[in-house]
Amino acid sequence: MAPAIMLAADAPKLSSANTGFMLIASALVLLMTPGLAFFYGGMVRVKSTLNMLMMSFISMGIVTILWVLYGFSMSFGTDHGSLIGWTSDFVGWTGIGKTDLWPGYTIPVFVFAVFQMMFAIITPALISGALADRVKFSAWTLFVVLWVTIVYFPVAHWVWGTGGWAFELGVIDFAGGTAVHINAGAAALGVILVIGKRVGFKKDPMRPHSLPLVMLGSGLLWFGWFGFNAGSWLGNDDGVGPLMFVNTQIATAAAMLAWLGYEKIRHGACTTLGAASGAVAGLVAITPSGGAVTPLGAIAVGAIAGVACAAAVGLKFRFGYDDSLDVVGVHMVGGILGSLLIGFFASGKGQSTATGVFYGDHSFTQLWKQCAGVGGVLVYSLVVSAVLAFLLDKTIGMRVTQDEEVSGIDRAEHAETAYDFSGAGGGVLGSAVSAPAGGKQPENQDDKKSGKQTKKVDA
Amino acid sequence: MAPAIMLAADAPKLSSANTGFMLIASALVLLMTPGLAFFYGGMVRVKSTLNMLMMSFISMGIVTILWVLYGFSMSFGTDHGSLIGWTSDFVGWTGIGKTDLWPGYTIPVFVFAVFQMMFAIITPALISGALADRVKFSAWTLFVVLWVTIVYFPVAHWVWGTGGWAFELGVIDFAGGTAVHINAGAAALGVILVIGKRVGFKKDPMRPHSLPLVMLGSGLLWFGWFGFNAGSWLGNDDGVGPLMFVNTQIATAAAMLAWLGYEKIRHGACTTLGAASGAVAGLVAITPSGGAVTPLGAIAVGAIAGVACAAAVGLKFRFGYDDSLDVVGVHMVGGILGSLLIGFFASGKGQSTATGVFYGDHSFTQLWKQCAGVGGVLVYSLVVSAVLAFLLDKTIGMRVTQDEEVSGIDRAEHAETAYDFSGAGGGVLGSAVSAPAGGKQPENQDDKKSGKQTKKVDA
Amino acid sequence: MAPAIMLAADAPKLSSANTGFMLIASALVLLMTPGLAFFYGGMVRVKSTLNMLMMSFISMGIVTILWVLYGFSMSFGTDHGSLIGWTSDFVGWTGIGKTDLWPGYTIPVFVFAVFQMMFAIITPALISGALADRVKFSAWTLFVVLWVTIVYFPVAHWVWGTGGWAFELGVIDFAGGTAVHINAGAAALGVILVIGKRVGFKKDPMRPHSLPLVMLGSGLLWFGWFGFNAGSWLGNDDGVGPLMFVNTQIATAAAMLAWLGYEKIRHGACTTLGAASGAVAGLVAITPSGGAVTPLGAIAVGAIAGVACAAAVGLKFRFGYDDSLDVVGVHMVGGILGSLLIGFFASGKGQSTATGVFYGDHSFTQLWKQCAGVGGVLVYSLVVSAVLAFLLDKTIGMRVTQDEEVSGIDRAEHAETAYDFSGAGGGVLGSAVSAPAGGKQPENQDDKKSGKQTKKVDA
Amino acid sequence: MKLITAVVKPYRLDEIKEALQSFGVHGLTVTEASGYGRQRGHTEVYRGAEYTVDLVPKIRIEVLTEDDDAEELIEAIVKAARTGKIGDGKVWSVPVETAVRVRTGERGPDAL
Amino acid sequence: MKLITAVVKPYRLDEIKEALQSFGVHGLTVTEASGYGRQRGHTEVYRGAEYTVDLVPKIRIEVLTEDDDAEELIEAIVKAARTGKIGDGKVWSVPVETAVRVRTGERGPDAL
Amino acid sequence: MKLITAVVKPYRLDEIKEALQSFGVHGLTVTEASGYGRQRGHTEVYRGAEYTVDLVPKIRIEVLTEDDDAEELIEAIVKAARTGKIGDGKVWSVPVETAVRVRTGERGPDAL
Ligand SMILES: Nc1ncnc2c1ncn2[C@@H]1O[C@H](COP(=O)(O)OP(=O)(O)O)[C@@H](O)[C@H]1O
Ligand SMILES: Nc1ncnc2c1ncn2[C@@H]1O[C@H](COP(=O)(O)OP(=O)(O)O)[C@@H](O)[C@H]1O
Ligand SMILES: Nc1ncnc2c1ncn2[C@@H]1O[C@H](COP(=O)(O)OP(=O)(O)O)[C@@H](O)[C@H]1O
Repeated sequence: MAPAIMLAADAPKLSSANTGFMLIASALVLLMTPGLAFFYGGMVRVKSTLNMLMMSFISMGIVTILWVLYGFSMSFGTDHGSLIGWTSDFVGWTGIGKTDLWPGYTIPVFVFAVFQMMFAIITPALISGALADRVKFSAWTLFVVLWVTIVYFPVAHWVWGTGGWAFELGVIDFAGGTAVHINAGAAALGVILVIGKRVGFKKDPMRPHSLPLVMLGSGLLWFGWFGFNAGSWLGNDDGVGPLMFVNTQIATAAAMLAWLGYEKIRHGACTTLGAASGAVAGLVAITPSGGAVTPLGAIAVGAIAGVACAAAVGLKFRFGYDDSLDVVGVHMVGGILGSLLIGFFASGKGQSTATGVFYGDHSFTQLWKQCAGVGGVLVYSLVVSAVLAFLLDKTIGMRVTQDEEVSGIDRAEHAETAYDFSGAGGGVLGSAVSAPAGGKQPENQDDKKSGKQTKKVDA
Repeated sequence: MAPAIMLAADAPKLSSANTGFMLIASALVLLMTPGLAFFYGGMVRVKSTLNMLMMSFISMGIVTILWVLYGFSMSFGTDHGSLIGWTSDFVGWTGIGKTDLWPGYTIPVFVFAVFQMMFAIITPALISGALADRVKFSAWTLFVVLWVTIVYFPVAHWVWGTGGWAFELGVIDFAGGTAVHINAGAAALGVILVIGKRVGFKKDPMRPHSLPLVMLGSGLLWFGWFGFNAGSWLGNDDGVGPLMFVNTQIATAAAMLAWLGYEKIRHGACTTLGAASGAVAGLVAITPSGGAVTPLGAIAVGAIAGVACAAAVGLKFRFGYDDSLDVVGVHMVGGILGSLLIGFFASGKGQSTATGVFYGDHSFTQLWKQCAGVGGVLVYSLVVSAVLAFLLDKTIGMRVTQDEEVSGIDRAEHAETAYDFSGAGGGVLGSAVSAPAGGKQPENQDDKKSGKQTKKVDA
Repeated sequence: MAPAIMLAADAPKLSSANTGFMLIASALVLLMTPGLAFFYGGMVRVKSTLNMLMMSFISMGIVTILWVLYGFSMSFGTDHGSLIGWTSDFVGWTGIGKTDLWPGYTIPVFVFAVFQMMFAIITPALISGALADRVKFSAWTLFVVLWVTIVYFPVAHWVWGTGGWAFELGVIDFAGGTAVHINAGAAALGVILVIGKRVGFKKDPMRPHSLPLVMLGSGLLWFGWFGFNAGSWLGNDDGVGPLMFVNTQIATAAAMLAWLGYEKIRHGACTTLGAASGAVAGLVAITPSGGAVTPLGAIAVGAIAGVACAAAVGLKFRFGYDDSLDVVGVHMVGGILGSLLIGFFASGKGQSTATGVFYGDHSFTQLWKQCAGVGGVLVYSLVVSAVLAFLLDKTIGMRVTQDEEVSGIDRAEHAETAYDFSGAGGGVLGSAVSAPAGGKQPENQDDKKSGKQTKKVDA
Repeated sequence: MKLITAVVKPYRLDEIKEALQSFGVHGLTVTEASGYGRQRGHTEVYRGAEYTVDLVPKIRIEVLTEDDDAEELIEAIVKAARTGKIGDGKVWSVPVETAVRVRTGERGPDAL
Repeated sequence: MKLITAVVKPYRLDEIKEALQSFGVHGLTVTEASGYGRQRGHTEVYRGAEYTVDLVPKIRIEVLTEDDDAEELIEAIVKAARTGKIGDGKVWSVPVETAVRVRTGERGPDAL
Repeated sequence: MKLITAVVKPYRLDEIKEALQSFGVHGLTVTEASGYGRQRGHTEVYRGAEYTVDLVPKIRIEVLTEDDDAEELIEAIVKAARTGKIGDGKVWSVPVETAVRVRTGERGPDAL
């Protein structure tokens, strides 16, 4: 997102180069949500893998439709009071022609709208990592509907929409440090403070059930993030997108190394989960800042984020909030860092001439702007998300029963289990033993409304 | 594919923008075949995972070579009798220069040829889902060779080749609803009517052995499908490709939600397999229609396809044909729906001015054209594929022995098993127990010609 | 890489089309390293999966940073003595402006530098396949630092840097047959001759623990390789990139079929591992040659590479070097073949007018040049890598203890295990049995310095 | 000595471990298993088809114990494993002739 | 009471279940296992190398039964498991001292 | 006849197989298991949190044997399994009443 600096041309023409690039970038960002699903899905215990996947995939369904219906209008329609947008042509996308260009840019409105759609999809999906193992799928679905409507669409308008307060203030958020990562991280914190901990939190190790799946997720995230970051400049006419691309790679590498180094010193081993988390921490931190810093600055941003997030994920045990897969520790902390570090490392030679404390006239101006952006989004998202979760919990209930949680949410909510390897070692054991793997735990049947499909039960 | 409307320029020049975009789009479509392999591979029981993967991968080998040798010539060479193409310069691609442009377009012939190659690869791979667990790999290989030659190459010519009967009639098939999905679905139906059911069909649950693998497949399919669909316009000069891209996303989301809703109401739970299948159903249905409908139309197409396919996959149990992984229920039904719905929802504001029943002068003209296209491809593919399968079955035999099927086709046909987790929990058990996992079942040895590598056997 | 032939324009302008394409190509090449990690990770036994993944991922961290600090300068800075480059502006990328173009091309220096960075990342990662199960992670980390500095950066300069000896000699290496594949394969051979075999080599079957993971890896490699190969022309203005793309697809298909055919005849079954390996062999062989040969030539290159590499992977058992995952057999042999076959099949109609023995005036000129390039890189890399490994082994030690190797390097070096499926079949067994899966083998504790985190131990 | 084997619901493992521990038992061995009992079979619908499912996941716990402790131990396990619903499982004991601690070669009760 | 253990080929499970059912047996417990028997080992080639493979996948079935039924049950299992080829497996029985149904605490034959 | 059961460290399987083989034993059955013994539990840190881990992976080996061979066999297994460190495991034997070779129906010692 680069609304602050528009391309010079008075009446830009459709550029097939930028349009093609942005379509691919949009596809890359779309891929991040499955990537996130695998990243999270691999990290939970085997019994809640599918629920984790589904929390991300359902966001691809819900948010797409809402974005078409009214989300795009709320985020990028004409500003009302610096708080929200609305343009009736954007409702249902009925008034958008296939060759209408996004004002000031060389790409069709449809391309801008679909690129931004992918951001709206992944943001609620990010939250789900904190809610592992314990949230009813129906409650999650409803939460996503409400949350994007009340939180994401307005916040995206604040940060990226012409007229939005943070945008007009000059807060820099290249690709979503505040609107996406702080927003999701703060929301996650708000929700988990309301819904509470998993059974066994702090007592059971709850280790990742499949680290290759985690690595697949982080690989796809890293890959897709290039679209997320470099695509946010909406075109490649002036070298800013490439700078962002370069910095994305550099900060991610630096953060991965920093996290592994921290782990090695503190716990004696470089873990795979550490590598994956470190990379994501770097990606998060460079997201707001990558257009503003130099490559060496990107090393600094990445390294700081890597160490800080590695330290931050331990806090949940100290303070006792069950941020299950470290959404707060990585996305909120990483997003805050990335946003604030702009105030220090902005070189004035990237997306704009604004400079941070270490450059230019060493002023704190940009830093205060960044603080305002960070603070505004963080507080709004945390409070509203907590209230939302509270209301949902009091009405339809947010959590599955303890029995369901302990036996595995996959069976309870999705009537499936992630894997069925029985018979892997031989013959048709599969067909016989596989069944129960997917079966309803008979012992839960009593206290379950979805017991419909179990006609006659035994053990 | 957008042959109906060509770009205005009399002598288009090579566009580096469109060429670059189409190369990436081709890579995306190539990735769909591994994606499909994982989608299918995760859905079968663990004992036939590899065979499922290999049926897709071998298509990447065989069809690539045949396409270079004569396929491209048959599909996109000069028309003969509205039925088939042939251009000797296209044989072995010997007469194609590296800067020759595809007539009427801004991209090299090589780019068009390789983009279309990817479509030819995935179409037979789609069929394989119906044949899970039971088809000899050698028979499958031969089937692919014959099927693309006798069915796919001609049908692609009919639908997309200048002079092909459906093309000249004005049947709309943006990216392959008829040529790819109905074609593959009908072929699958033809083959399974000949070769019969799996052992245990209707009796064993035969649940997916790895839903994360299924989700990986559907994620990659979704991602790659953007290349498949948006790429089919062969360039981004006029906003049609972006419209297709947008509609692809929207219809897929709508179909996923619709399938999950259907499931929730009918069976009480939103399954992961339902989400994956719903997304694919939406992708299939929007493939022919996405250039013709509006975003709201795409919601309608997706939602209809989602519900209809969810209902259709149950039919195999009622009628007793073993469409193992729902190729007929999703690709044939989804393809038919997508093609016919153009006749209702074509808005006249997308790829062409043709309108459906709900738009313009509310005429049924386009609908009849669509029916003709659907009917012609469906009948031809079903009949010829069934005959092909029959002939192969009578000569080299299509199915593995029942013993091999029950013990697992992976061992019998590929001398491997998909996983070997022994020792996952500790130490070197792996090296000891792993072996048999990959070993030939000794009890099958008698009735097996590939027993060559088993020198001395026991249990 | 196409430095031999530059685009005609005296002062090329920034092309948004080529810039966008190259950014996506860079992302594709980045994705190859996770792809490689899965390809290798699936091939090892379950107990060393994570170590295999981490050896690739750490390269994404280390090499990125070194490339920014001094690698790009050493490889693509001003030539010194035909052996090495250096440009102080390239150190830390401090002197590169965001709109500075790479001389003679239409893309920013940053884009060229980041594209080349991805090549530098994957090359050491390729080596790791030969070192499966047995190398200390700290030693590997240090090895990567030293190896890219002493081997990769100079060799890249020789082959692709203006002034490099091989470049000036006219050795053709379109995308890295010598600089990447022979280089990595020869290094792998050098290292394993020093560090020796795995415990159980030749005795235990050591089959792949997850062939779906292998196939995922090869699918991502295939996909990403299009960026690697077609991107190496740095733009799409003249049809050479598309030719490379087309040939990449064709040779890969041919090699996969050839490998499977070889296996079927020799051992009686087409294995999944064979399909994956065959595809990679084809990709390797076409990497240097794909810009020079025709599509039919690509079939020949692929088929020859497929058969030759299939035969070559058996050599390790004959000669007793433990090239664990066939880095020598596939990358070194495939790279040599691809490079030398240019001397036969170069048609003069692709990237340059140079012709091979079978074309033009049937001269051996190009063949000798190719031999020089191959020989120079092979010998240098093999010798220097062996010396490096020897020095590291004598100082910090290259191998884990035998106990750690037998019990699994994942636990010993990363304090994790790849999977934890306990409880997959039911209830909360997960939380109870999962723990030890990730635990330190108590019996190894005595002889281990990283035992720090195990406070009190028992069994 | 006796070998007590218990086939119980997986999620009772923690309770059983605690019960044994407070009883002073020094060791146990666990295996994943599946089984069915009296009212075998329940029906389940997946993707439009209905199936009978009989085998249900269980864990199988083995504890070696001295003759005198066996009865009490069985009681303790049964109590910890009980949920009162079908599928709670079985506990049985068989006589053991000899037992050895591998590390030391000790025999009989000392080996436990 | 007796505990009958059968180590048999995995794909005979269905037949054995049916045989037991028609015999009126109320429950069983299954575990995945592997093993080798008399003519141990066969050779196999993979990726150009030859290996000896000995452990072959089996399933291990346990059935608690009353003393009087044991003989007949063993016969029934053996018959259902038999394919006549090597690797068909073993069936054995050991004496059980006591058995408890966890849900109710019933003992002895009533617990089965 | 006797049934010897050994719960040992996974990576001793090869040694045990060799020991049994040189002893002339014709078959065995292996299952994956986990367990804990005397000094149960060790602590481990992962991602900033500390946990007690008790169950450790083991393998469970069963060998049917004639009465006379049992003692020697136990000794052989114990010797092959021993590393001298904690967690080496247990070996025990129970009396077997009858054993059948499924393929042939042979009984008793002939069935082994
Ligand atoms: N006769 C038997 N032999 C061996 N295992 C049995 C037997 N009967 C039951 N089991 C095991 O006990 C578990 C629970 O048995 P079940 O009879 O359903 O419990 P309940 O006693 O509550 O009816 C079964 O899943 C099975 O594993
Ligand atoms: N002495 C034994 N102790 C324990 N299990 C055995 C023994 N002998 C054989 N088995 C089990 O029985 C299975 C089949 O044994 P095998 O002797 O090959 O069959 P057959 O009786 O047809 O020769 C083996 O895989 C193993 O699991
Ligand atoms: N009382 C027991 N009953 C059943 N299995 C036991 C018992 N005690 C120990 N085991 C098994 O033996 C393994 C090793 O026991 P442990 O007592 O730690 O060895 P050591 O004899 O060296 O102290 C355990 O992991 C467990 O599987």
